[in-house]
Amino acid sequence: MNTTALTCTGIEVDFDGFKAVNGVDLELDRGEVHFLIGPNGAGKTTLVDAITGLARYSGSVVKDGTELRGKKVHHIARKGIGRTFQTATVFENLTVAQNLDIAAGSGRSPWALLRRRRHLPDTVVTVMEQIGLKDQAETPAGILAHGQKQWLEIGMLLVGDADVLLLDEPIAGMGAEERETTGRLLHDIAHDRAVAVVEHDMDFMRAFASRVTVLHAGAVLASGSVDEVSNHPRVQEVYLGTTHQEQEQERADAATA
Amino acid sequence: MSKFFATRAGTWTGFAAAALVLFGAAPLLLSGFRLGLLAQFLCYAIVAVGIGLAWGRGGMLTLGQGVFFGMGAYLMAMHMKMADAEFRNGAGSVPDFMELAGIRELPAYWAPFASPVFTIAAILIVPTAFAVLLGFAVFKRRVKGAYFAILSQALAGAFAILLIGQQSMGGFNGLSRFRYFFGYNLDDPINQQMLYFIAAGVLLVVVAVALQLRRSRYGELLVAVRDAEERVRFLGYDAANIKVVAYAAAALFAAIAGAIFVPVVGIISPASIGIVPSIMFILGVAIGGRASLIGPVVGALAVAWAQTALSEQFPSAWTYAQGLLFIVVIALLPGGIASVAAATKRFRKEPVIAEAAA
Amino acid sequence: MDLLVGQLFTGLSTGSILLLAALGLSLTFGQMGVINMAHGEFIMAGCYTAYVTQQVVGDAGVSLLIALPVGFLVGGLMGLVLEWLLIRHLYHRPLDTLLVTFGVGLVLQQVARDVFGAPAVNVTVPEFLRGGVDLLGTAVPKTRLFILALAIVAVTVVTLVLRFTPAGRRIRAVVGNRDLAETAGISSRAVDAGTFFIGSGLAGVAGVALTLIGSTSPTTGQSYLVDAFLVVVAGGMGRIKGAVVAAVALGTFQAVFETYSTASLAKVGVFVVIVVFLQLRPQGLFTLRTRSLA
Amino acid sequence: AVTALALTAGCGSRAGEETEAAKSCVDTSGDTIKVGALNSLSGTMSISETTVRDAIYLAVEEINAAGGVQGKQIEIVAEDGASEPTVFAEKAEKLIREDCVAAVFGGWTSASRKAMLPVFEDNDSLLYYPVQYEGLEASENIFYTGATTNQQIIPALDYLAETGVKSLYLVGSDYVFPRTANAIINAYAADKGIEILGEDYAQLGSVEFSTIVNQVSASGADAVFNTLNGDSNVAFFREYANVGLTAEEMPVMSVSIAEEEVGGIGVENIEGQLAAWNYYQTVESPENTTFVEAFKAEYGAERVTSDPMEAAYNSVYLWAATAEKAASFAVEDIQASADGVSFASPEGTVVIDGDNHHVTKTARIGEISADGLLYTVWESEGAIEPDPFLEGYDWAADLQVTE
Amino acid sequence: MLRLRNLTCGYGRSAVVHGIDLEVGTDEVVAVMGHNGAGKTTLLRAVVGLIPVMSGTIELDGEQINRNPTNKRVKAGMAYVPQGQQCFAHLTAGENLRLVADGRKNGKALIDAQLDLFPALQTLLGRQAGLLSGGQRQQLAIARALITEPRLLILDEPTEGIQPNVVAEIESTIVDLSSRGGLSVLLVEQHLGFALQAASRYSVLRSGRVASSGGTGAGAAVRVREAMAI
Ligand SMILES: Nc1ncnc2c1ncn2[C@@H]1O[C@H](COP(=O)(O)OP(=O)(O)OP(=O)(O)O)[C@@H](O)[C@H]1O
Ligand SMILES: Nc1ncnc2c1ncn2[C@@H]1O[C@H](COP(=O)(O)OP(=O)(O)OP(=O)(O)O)[C@@H](O)[C@H]1O
Ligand SMILES: NC(N)=O
Ligand SMILES: [Mg+2]
Ligand SMILES: [Mg+2]
Repeated sequence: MNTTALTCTGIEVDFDGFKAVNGVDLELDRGEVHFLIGPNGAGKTTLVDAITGLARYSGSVVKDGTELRGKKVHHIARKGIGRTFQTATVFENLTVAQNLDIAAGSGRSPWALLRRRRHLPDTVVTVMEQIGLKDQAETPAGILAHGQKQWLEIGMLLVGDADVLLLDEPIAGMGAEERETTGRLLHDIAHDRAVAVVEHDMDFMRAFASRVTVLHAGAVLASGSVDEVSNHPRVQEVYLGTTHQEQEQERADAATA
Repeated sequence: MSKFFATRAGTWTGFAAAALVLFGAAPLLLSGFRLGLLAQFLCYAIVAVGIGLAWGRGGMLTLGQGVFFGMGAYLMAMHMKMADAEFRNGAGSVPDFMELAGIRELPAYWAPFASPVFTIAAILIVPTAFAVLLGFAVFKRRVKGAYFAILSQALAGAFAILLIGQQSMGGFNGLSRFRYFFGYNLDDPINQQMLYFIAAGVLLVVVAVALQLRRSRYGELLVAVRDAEERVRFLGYDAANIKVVAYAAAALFAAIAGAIFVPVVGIISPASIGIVPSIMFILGVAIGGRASLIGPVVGALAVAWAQTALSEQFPSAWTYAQGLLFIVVIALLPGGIASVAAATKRFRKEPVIAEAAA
Repeated sequence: MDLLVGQLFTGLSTGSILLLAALGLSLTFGQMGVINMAHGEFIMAGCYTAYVTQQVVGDAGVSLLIALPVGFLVGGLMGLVLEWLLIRHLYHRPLDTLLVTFGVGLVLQQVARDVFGAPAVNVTVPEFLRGGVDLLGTAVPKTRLFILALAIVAVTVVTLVLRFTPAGRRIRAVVGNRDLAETAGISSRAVDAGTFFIGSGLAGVAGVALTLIGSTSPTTGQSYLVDAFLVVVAGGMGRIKGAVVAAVALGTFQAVFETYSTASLAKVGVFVVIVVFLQLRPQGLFTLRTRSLA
Repeated sequence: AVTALALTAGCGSRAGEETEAAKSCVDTSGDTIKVGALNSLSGTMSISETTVRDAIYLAVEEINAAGGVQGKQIEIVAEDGASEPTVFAEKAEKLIREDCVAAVFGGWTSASRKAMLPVFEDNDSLLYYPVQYEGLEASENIFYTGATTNQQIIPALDYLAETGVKSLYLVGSDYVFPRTANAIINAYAADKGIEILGEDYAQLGSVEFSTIVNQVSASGADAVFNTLNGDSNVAFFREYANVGLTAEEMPVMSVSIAEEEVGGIGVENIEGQLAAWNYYQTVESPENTTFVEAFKAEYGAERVTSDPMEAAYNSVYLWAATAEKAASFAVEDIQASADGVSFASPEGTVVIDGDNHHVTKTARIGEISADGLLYTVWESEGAIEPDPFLEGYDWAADLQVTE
Repeated sequence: MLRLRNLTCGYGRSAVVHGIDLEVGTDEVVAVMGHNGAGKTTLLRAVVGLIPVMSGTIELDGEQINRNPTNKRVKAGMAYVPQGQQCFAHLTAGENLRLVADGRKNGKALIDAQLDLFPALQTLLGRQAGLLSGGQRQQLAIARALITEPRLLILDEPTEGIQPNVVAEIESTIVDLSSRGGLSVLLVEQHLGFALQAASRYSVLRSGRVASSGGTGAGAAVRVREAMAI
């Protein structure tokens, strides 16, 4: 099911004369995990902000034929675009289950809203299992650990109808195993959705990316498969550091030995 | 205990007990005068339920409930003055206070208030509609927290000043000297008791409505908006709409309370709806426990009772007592009376979460 | 025409009074987020400081000059005590500070009533500030010129301190993130207390100055409070620049509106203008943007 | 709730039907008789109303010392009106129904009086109200011992007209007394050919008078008629002095500034300005000397006496005298016997008018002097009969109401 | 340098970290690892004094500092880089740095040294820190900590959100500084490779307790993986 879910053309974001995003074209397809990488300050988060209605921009963002530019944040969200934030934000005073239930319900009628919740929707239960928080269903989200909050946040997108997910550094602070779990989770959910991931963890990218776009100074520097991008000289120069991979590899070997 | 009241049977038991006290015990035990006072306090309690919803659950510290209380009260008062004038001098005649102010023609906007139906509709619709409009204006633009508190406070101040300047609304004196309430003589003790029953009945209904709102999904959503408004938007909800509902409900409750207050107390004037009275509404809620359902009711009744009792015995000490109540309760007991009850009940692992916009 | 010129000056003057009352708030409320409803009572304390000083010193001119720094100290110390006793426990509950300090305000008013009596007391205006000077054909009271000058000095000093000194940086840092400031080696307790001291001290200074034009009674401070808060809100939290512009704009609006209508309606008008204004700029005139979702 | 409502609604009396007025519970069997003192002891009005309370207590003590009323000692039940009309109404009802007092003394603002009026009428009880007010009222259940407009405002206008004032600027607080007073002044001025150059109201408690004073100054009026109340006067007179306006140039006639207020305004700002009242501490009469001495002995030499205090003091004596005359404390007996009851008061003899329940009063124009006291510069020939509805003034025809 | 004995701490009444013993010697780098929610951040917050100690002791240079306020500990030579790219959002990037340089004689030079380490910050000094990108903020946070010339550097996942080539720089700086002497490091890190390379000893936390600890010599990676796996 490789259909284009989201098309961005000529996105420009201007902060008082500073162009944080400067003419980016991007296509997100269903069925792929699309990595957005690039140096700190390249404009990745700003691009996500623009798509989700948080930053004003020129250019165009089209999802399934609808232009999103100029729409309000919650309208864009209802069009099926979900995002997470670089620092996780969940509803701290509500339980995990309540968090997910709310996320599942943006389409509910006012009437349904005014009634009491008798039992959790099936999707909520499934997702809770998927993100490994089933045991914490009744835990207030405020006391979850950093990483758990991030899973909850992803879960909140899953229970909603979002089929374009924009995840800003979803594995920050996670250990190796949790990254692994998260990665597989992303792959599963990308089955019928378009998933874009902003990350700096190259191992993670190599393991899970279907396609990669590199931003630099607000513009697209390179785009393609993991290998194409990794071997791009400019990408190595501004981002990866030429010797980085070798270093990392050496270290791991040394430690294991 | 509190678990029990969360069940369906528990809820009914709670309501039945409250009804028994309000409709059975109170009228038997209290003198006519004290029952009248209690009716007045119940009006404050009705306002408090609304504030508990908007502030405790929704995080909107509305320092301007006097506005809505005042609207309800003045609309009711207008009808009662019209009825009074009609009874004394025939339909369409000018109420007594206008004559004093030199107004000889009935202003056009007074005329419809001769109709009881119109008046009741106005009481239910006008303040609510105003709250919805103001709420949209403010919440859509994401004015919140301290901004909202200060703004709503200024609103109360401005509304009082506006009324003071309107001679055709009684000016500084306000409206008083009512004789009839929908055709019933107000100085008849039986009718005074009827007013008390109305106040008590309305309180129960309002609590029931608030309960349903809290327990519904909407109630959870409201808490979500309180804690992370922006996040809610990214889930596809319009946070402003969610807030407006709670704000409008609080406004409606206050308006109804105001409308009952007028026949019970016999006067409404700008002094009862300005900045200070509006903050006093908050005091009861804070003391009772802003986040709980019954806390605001208990708090409002307790504060009103304390005010009356203490000021009878130590007139100037009441000011100190009042000030200290604010200080002690809010600083030491942010959850109010309700939290003491909960804390002593059982030792439980309290999650400590930095309270967002409580 | 004379009247209009006079009114423009009146607007400036009203604005400077508002500003003086609001300046301390823009520190304690704007910077620290504390909604200090007792700020009005600190102003009132400044008024009584001027009164007591005059009773002790006698000469109105000398006592005014003494009372300004003393008023700063009195207001500041009251603020310090308040901060230490109550506010420091409430930094994470900003809206609660409003209610607690409202209670403090009630108590302070009653204390003033019990100490100085309920009727207003008189603070004599010094000889050199009596009467007016002629400005483009209208008599401008010297007292108002004095207050205007005082407001300009106070604003300048506060702005410079905040903007350019290490102390100013520390204040802004603690206000932004207490824990983080601690980890940067800053004693947030000391900075909080210091900021609150200065903010409340400015209220005391305002109080001393306001005795030149208004009454000195237990309820004096209240009349300035709501307007002062509106100034801070309309200017944008924590933006001194915003407070200046907002104060002068509101003062002028009020003065001009009042000329063509009544003082009461002008007050209502001010409120309407602010609500409409916040429609256009919900965070006030000048805002500090961040990318956080707060 | 609905059933309860239906039940009670069935028995309540409808409009037009007579209702049984609540039975008075006043207890006259013992050797004391209870009265209420209802004044604001907290809130903004406590400034003024505590002085009235002091005067009430003084009168009660004197009467008790002299043997009481009908041989009974007067016992005061005090309540705080808290500067709020609703509280006045509530406390009045409590005094009548719970404490069973024979009469209540107190109230200051017209708003508080308007709030209490229905309570006293519905419960058929008595209020003695001691403050000058806007007139146009006469309740069976209230005795008004302060001036009505023809005993204060009209004499003040007469005085100004006599001294050659041809134009006036009106400044007042935004509430009923100033507004009514100004309506009367406008009618008077229209009749007498005096020009009204402006009419401004400031919120009660307002301290920003720059604009108003600028306008007053620009108007070039011959005099200002000031009905401001409370703290506003301080700000007004300071601003007035500071723009260089003086009593010689443009005198201000005030009707709400008494001895108490002068100190707060600062004598230097107000010296030479005029006030209109019925009583000043400086009134020369043996009765006043006794009153002032007694008051200072009781409350301290630095205290001053003022018109509302004197009226409150009188009101207790008038009630006692009426009760003696009626040989009863019952409301209907007091009402029936009130006409013609008199008291040799500090301001001169006052006599109750049984028709409108007001008293005769001598009008006095005072000038504020450097010692902070007011001295009479003009006084009416004898006491003026109260005319609350201004029936005796043709030019006031449009203002009249039918009670 | 730093010694934790039987340290228990947490939030409110509930403990998150239970009776931990841990030592960081002079010039030593110690890595703390563990799953999400294991209590790593909680432990560090207690060490710098942002949350109170429930029982046990924290010693700095042999002196018990359980009740010292955070800023005292910082003045005594600790520096802390919290998790999550924290900065003073309302100050400019430059002011963020000057804030900690204020009052130091060589403040200017210290700032310059950091700008050499993080050249990206050079052009951002005038920008409000709250507007910086996540990685820029993290770089700023590390620079801020280093300006205080700490003797004990406490880092909570310092490389989170930073671009790979800069991560490499930071890693080598830390290794550099500690090997040069005068700096001890307590490091929370998820990247096993870096952690074991930089540190001489490690501890693995599980549910607030030490599940495994030891030197980072041969076989350490296996032991750590094992300890984490269960
Ligand atoms: N509101 C703003 N005003 C001014 N500059 C801004 C604003 N928001 C972002 N910037 C700047 O725009 C640039 C792009 O920031 P952005 O957050 O998109 O980077 P990023 O690619 O997400 O980086 P990182 O990987 O570090 O998260 C940065 O230089 C940042 O400082
Ligand atoms: N403010 C808080 N109040 C109550 N409990 C908290 C709070 N913060 C964290 N916790 C609890 O403490 C536990 C440990 O959290 P901590 O942040 O120390 O984990 P961590 O090891 O740093 O995880 P991560 O790798 O995700 O950063 C969490 O499971 C959480 O339940
Ligand atoms: N009656 C008055 N002065 O209000
Ligand atoms: Mg980013
Ligand atoms: Mg952590």
